[in-house]
Amino acid sequence: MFPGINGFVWDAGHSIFLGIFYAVILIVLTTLIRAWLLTARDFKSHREEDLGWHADFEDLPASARACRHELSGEVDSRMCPNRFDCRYCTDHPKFVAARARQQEAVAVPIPQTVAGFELPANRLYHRGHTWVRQEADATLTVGLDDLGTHLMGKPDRVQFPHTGSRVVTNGTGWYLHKNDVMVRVLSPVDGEVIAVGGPNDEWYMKVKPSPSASGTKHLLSVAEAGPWMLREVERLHIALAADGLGAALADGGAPIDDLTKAIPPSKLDDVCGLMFLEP
Amino acid sequence: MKSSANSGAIIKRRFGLVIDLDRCNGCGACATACAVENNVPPAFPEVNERTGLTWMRVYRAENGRTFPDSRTVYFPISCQHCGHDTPCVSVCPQNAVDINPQTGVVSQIPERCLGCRYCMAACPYHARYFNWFDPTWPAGMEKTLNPDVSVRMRGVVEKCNLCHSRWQVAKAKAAAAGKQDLDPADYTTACAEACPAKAIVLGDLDDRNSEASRAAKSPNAFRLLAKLGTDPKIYYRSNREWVRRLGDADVAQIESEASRG
Amino acid sequence: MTNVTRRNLLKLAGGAAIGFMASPMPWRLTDELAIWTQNWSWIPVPPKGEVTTRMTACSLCPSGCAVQARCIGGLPVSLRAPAGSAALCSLGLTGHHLPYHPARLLAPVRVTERADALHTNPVRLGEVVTETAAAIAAAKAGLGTVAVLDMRPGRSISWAWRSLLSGLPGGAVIAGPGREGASLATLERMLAIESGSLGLDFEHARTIVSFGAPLADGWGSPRTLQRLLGGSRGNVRLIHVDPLRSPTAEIADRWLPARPGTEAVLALGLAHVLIAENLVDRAAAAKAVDFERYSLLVSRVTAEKAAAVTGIAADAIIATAREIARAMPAVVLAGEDAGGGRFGRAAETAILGLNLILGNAGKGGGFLARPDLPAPFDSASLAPVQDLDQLPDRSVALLLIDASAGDAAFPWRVVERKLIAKGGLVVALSPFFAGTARHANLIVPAPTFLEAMFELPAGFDAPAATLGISAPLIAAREGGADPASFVRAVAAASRIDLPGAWARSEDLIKARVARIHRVGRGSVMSIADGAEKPLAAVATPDALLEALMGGAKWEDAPSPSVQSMKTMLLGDAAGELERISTCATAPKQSPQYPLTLLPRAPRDATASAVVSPVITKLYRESVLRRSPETAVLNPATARELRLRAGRKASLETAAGAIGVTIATSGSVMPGAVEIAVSPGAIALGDMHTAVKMEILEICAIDESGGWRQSAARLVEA
Amino acid sequence: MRHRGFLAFGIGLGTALFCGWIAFPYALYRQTEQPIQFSHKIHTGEKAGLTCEECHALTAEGRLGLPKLDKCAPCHSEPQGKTTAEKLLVDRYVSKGREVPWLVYARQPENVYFSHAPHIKLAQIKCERCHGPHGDTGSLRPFEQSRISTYSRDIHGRSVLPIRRTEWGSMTMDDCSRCHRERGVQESCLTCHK
Amino acid sequence: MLGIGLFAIGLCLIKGLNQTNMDNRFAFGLWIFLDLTVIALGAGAFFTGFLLYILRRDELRAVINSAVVLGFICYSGAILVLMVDVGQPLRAWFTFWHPNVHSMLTEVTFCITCYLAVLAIEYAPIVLRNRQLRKVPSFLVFEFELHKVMPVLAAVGTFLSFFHQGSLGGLYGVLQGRPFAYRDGFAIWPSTFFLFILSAIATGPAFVLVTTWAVSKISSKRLVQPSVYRILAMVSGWLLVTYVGFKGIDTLVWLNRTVPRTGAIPAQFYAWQPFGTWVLFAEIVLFGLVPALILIAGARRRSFALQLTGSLLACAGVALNRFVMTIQTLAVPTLKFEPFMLYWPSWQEVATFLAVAAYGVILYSLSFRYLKLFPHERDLQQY
Repeated sequence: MFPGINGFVWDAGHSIFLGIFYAVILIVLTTLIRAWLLTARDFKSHREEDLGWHADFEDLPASARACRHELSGEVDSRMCPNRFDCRYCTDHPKFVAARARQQEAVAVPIPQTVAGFELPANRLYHRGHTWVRQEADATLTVGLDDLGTHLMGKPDRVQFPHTGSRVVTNGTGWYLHKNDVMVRVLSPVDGEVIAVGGPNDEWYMKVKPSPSASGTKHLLSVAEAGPWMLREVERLHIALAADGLGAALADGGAPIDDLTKAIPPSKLDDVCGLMFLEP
Repeated sequence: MKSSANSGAIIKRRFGLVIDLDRCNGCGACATACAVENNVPPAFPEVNERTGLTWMRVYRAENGRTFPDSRTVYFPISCQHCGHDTPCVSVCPQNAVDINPQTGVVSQIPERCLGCRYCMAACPYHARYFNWFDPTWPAGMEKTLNPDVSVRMRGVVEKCNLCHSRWQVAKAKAAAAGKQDLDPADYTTACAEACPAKAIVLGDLDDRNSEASRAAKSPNAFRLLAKLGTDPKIYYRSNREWVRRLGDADVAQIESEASRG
Repeated sequence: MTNVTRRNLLKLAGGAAIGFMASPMPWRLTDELAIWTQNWSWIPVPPKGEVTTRMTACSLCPSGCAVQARCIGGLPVSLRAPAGSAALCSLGLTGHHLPYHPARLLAPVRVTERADALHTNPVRLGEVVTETAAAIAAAKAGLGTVAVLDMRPGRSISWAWRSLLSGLPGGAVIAGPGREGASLATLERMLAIESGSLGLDFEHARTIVSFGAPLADGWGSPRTLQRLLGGSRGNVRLIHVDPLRSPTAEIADRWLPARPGTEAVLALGLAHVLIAENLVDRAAAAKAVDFERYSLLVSRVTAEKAAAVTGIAADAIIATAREIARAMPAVVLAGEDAGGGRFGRAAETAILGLNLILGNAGKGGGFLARPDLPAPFDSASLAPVQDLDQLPDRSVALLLIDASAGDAAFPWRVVERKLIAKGGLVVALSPFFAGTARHANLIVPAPTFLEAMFELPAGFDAPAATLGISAPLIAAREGGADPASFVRAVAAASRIDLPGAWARSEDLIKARVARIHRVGRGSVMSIADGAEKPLAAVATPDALLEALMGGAKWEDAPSPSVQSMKTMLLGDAAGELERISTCATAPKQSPQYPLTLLPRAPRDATASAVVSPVITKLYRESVLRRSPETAVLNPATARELRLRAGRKASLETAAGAIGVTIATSGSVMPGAVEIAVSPGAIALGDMHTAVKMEILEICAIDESGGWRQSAARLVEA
Repeated sequence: MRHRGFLAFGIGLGTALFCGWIAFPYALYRQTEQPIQFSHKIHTGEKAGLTCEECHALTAEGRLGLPKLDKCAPCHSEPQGKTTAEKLLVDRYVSKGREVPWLVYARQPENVYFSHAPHIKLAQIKCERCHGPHGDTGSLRPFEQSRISTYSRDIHGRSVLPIRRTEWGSMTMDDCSRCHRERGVQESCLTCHK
Repeated sequence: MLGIGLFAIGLCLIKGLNQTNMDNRFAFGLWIFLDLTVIALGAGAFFTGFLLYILRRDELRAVINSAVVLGFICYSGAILVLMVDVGQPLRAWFTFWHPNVHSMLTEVTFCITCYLAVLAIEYAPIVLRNRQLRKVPSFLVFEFELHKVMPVLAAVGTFLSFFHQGSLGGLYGVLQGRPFAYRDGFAIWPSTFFLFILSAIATGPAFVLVTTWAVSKISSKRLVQPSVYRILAMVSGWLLVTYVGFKGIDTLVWLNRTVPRTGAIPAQFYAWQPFGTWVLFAEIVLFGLVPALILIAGARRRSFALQLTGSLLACAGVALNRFVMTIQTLAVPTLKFEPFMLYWPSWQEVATFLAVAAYGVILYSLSFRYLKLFPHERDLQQY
């Protein structure tokens, strides 16, 4: 085994065999250590939220990962390669450009409600069912969209980040608690939390965008939000259909305000996980 | 300087046995003497011929004809102490088996053995035995154990080592007299010593004028499964042709009713 | 908060782990544990101490081989034959194990039978003595006779027994049935020699005609075997008559597999050819009183007829006869088998009669009369030494078994039928609760080999009387009883006063040695240096004793003469031989029992009631020797009877049945079943296996008390 | 919190190290006193002036070990001096003719065949090479035996680590074979194992 | 089952191996045979990893987790049994301390232990992905980083596996004392070295296929796309063809060159019932060529039934091959005058193995319950 141990001789057999053996051990160890170091580094650069989303996104069902441009019908089928962060997407600008040309041709009518869910025009929408409104004082108001609100109804408890703490796009925004189901709502934007509201207010958070934050490209315009919302409702239907809860979604035209009443608690967790993009 | 020269002096021997199958009448004294000499424990009630410990094992084989033409021969088989491509030495994962350069004896060190039994699968002579049970003697009989041989523990392999303890004793005796090499008269194996027919002879096969080496060169001498190329140091001899065919490997199978049942 | 403490615990554990890894503890522990597996407390540790070498002789069988013991701290750890003397058998090589044999008795016991298994309860020696005395009294009162079954006759203790019995009704010392050399008694009767006993002179024989004498399985002194096996076999030829392809048959120059039970016919056939072809010295033969009748009788048994009966080709018989005549002197043996016993009176007479027509009586290479060893003490009257068949059935009220120096294998029924129907008492002197002693009501533990002084009188095949002594190397175990002192005690208890001033066996032996010294004849052969010096040169009896204790042997001067009053070729078996000579065909097999059961055993399996447990190497851990639980058939026979090797079966005779495993071998005579009679589980030290009926108990016993063959059948389970 | 984490880690580490390095070796060995005290110094010194060989003599079979009583009896037929050891020796052993049941420090395990003969006679190795200079020790230290492996402590040496400060520190197989290799002795298992 | 098994294991460890029906002739018994089989089947782990990370067949991401868990179970189980199988488990570490580098067994021991470690590391991320555990950010991030270095480990694992699968074959191929097992070869490696590698990587995927199917049957969920099954079947099929080809050649060489040189006569090997020449036929054709063709056909025709039967046959084939190498080798006499022997495992042996099997099932079902063994499972629920 080691030189000096009785029976060890420096012959070819030993040298080769043990050489290989130690090499293997070494490689395995270095790989492990490397992984460890990288982990440490990631923590330094506070990437855990980002990586968390990274992992989550991979685990999302394909249906939830469709590119926004697929939703808007500009492309037949496309998986989002950038985890819904169009700011770093190479193709996104092209699509936008293309769209600009089209818009000259036909003006798209802007719907106010889709499948009974309101989509106010002055807001930008995030795939995690939050909306963002740019205020005059350059702060951003963040809220839960209509579907989200209907889905959760009135949460029992909301768990906010401390004011002054940072939120990152697709990182944790806040937590909603309802019938001991905890739902993590993704933050649509980067920035510093300056105020928190709640279910009673129309908004949930006011965020002061961080200087590094590069805009809101990644958020859906109300125009895009329409088809997206349709798709979301369809997803919701499928999720519920599994237990024949389809009906629960809408009685007559207007969706009922609190789906949690209609959805058995056992299923609620999954449904929320599905809709709020946490696998 | 002198001392190191003294202890460094190289003595190479190739001890082996030559067994005359025409003399052997299967009395089994060799097997018994071996067991006594090497502290091989008696059998548990559950033990049978497949789980026993017999460093020296006498096989009964027949010429395959039937009465009154049937003839019997006895093959005393111990470890064959292969000299070359020794099957067991190369396979042992932890060097519990090696060849003693001074005697050519293939050793088996129970203290190092982990009992994987790979060597047993490797040995074509089935000369290696596994301690399936804890070694036990009737109360008091441990007083009759040979202090020059350590008792093996359960779960390890053991086998003949040409009564190596006797070699050690003889060496010590020689050394006490200031001699490097032992006196051949002081070293013989228990089986050779016990054989009433003097059918077993121990000797240095390289020593041209040892009885063993001469017998090993006789035309009717052969080695078991010689064609495997393991160069065993145990020779057999018989004037009966069918016996030689039985012992060698390159003839058609001869039914052996004998070792059945 | 909980999360925090958990995390801390984790870190604690981590720290501890790293700490331990950085300390020698785990590594040393692993090492120590590995070493522990080498020194488990339950692995026996060999003794330590001074290495010494001591000489003695083996008392386990009549051969009395010289033994060199390697002792550690005074206790023997291995036995071997001294340089230049005959090698030891498996029994002798392991003799030093016997004192520790599981069947060893350490106190007198009463044997009771419960649930077809034997049990022992310890009793005090005193009780045994009083009960024996009571039985003697009862015998005197007319209940029956008193007999001693002596497994090793000729020892001086026999004189003690004989003087004890002399006053008692029908008192007689019975020599162990079927023991080696017993057949010589028949020859002695045919020669009616006046004094001494017959001895064999193998040394000068050029041909040995052995009727079933298992020379290679231990029969007679090992010297004979060595001569036969030795490279310089040269001038001695072996003709072996045996239905078994035995080791002896393997080394024989000519093997005559006569059908079991037809040996007498073969002998007569040979005699016929010898006489018809004038191959014998008629004049010498004619000295026999019944020569006329004999020659008339053998004239009926032509080679052809013998062939028809024995299954041996006529020309083979003729050729054999000529061979014998060509290589004289030719000694003819009616060999007993350690497991199969004697041929029976008639066959022995027919076989041994050949010696007389060959003129072997009193000839070198034949039979010599030799003076007996001197008695250890003089006694006015001594009970006779007899064969078992000379006792009337259902007569013995008290049977004392002296198995102190060894044992023999025979069906207990041959003895049992001599005992009175009930109320008979059997007392045994034996070191072991095994062998013959198991049939006793009371057993007194005698010392065994190496525990006490044993004397080794001549083997029957020595040309002259010899005496050796087996010196003790181990202190006798507590609770044992010396045979001689037991005799004394019994005598005292039943008010018989014994001649001679002796208390213990040693005294008897010493007395005898002194007598030998007084006789002054013969020479002393030392084992250590092989030197032979005349007895006259030994100054004192003690010097002689010392020499004998050191492994030397005293050998009487040979006297190559036989004074016989009248020679009888037909002995007292004329009638039977008449009948045999007239029946012209092979003995019929009954359809019910189609097989012939041949119980056999080598001497080293029967000479002692137990064998060392390591003998399992030969019987159970290898198939070199077949155990008593294995019945061996010829494959053809097995096919005929649809029996398969390896199957369990029940071996049945008219007398009973035992369970066996079937094995097949081409070396077995078709129609025969070979089976070993010994060693059973107990003899091998396995006391847990319940004792089943043993093979000898189901063997048929013929009119002359033999059990060599019986009709049997095998029924697969 | 972080800080407390390190504390916990430290505690774990500390205890483990203590157990491993100090407590363990102490717990591993069982100590037994020799039947009687004995001073090599007195016997080898000018008082008796004996050499090793005079008591530890080599026999014809090449055995060498502790002296038997017959070596002691001549001088110690009655007490030499007042010590209790002296008294014990005479009363309990010499007068009764009983051997002293010494506990052998350097006894090799069952599986080793060791003969002094080749080492003394052929290789001319001095006693001290392996046994150390205990020829001038004034008293006998207690005999220490591993509770698990039953080996005498002298086999693995005083230190729990396989580090030898002196040439004669320990008597493990590695020590034997190291010396053998230095001297070019042909080695194989059976050279020393039985 | 686990209980009885543990009891049996206890017996073997405390009373010794006399509890088994092994003997001096059958020094190896049921355990070794099954160990070899199990390890061969466990080859799926490294080979799928190899295909995925090295050859970048990304479809296989669907089964890699399951394959890794399977591998882990097979190897840990095998080592568990080995620990019971050796007479002195407390001395097992001698092999690392005093290794005889010329012994195939040493190679096996080193590789298998190393590879088990690697498997454990590969297992870690799968565990860390558990929904509860990933809530701990450090776990999550570590998992992420570990995932990035996975190809390296896969490579190492592949290397190790190739080696010890081979060494397991060499184990018997080098026994020149056993003409029945002895094979010529290249350099220090007998042909069995390579044949074992081939058969292992050929049946590994097949086994993955079988287990995946079984799991989806039991959980009545669709776990992977049919295409994945097809790929596995295709890979397995073609490798099997290659294997059978080489095996055929090897057998011919063995029968005509190797065996005669050792003085034995090939016919004798099959003279003893029940091991007639049918064994050879079954080994090469019935459970070699046939499944190979079935697998390929199945993959071509997109018939899952065929793929499954093929896989089952292939697994049976590798088992048979290992059986022949271990048990039959020992059963065939070498000396002329010794008998042919058979052996039946004792209940302790069977129970011990069943215990390991139970352990495997339990570990797997736990993994399946709490971990994400089949990433695509969720999508497939959708439609």
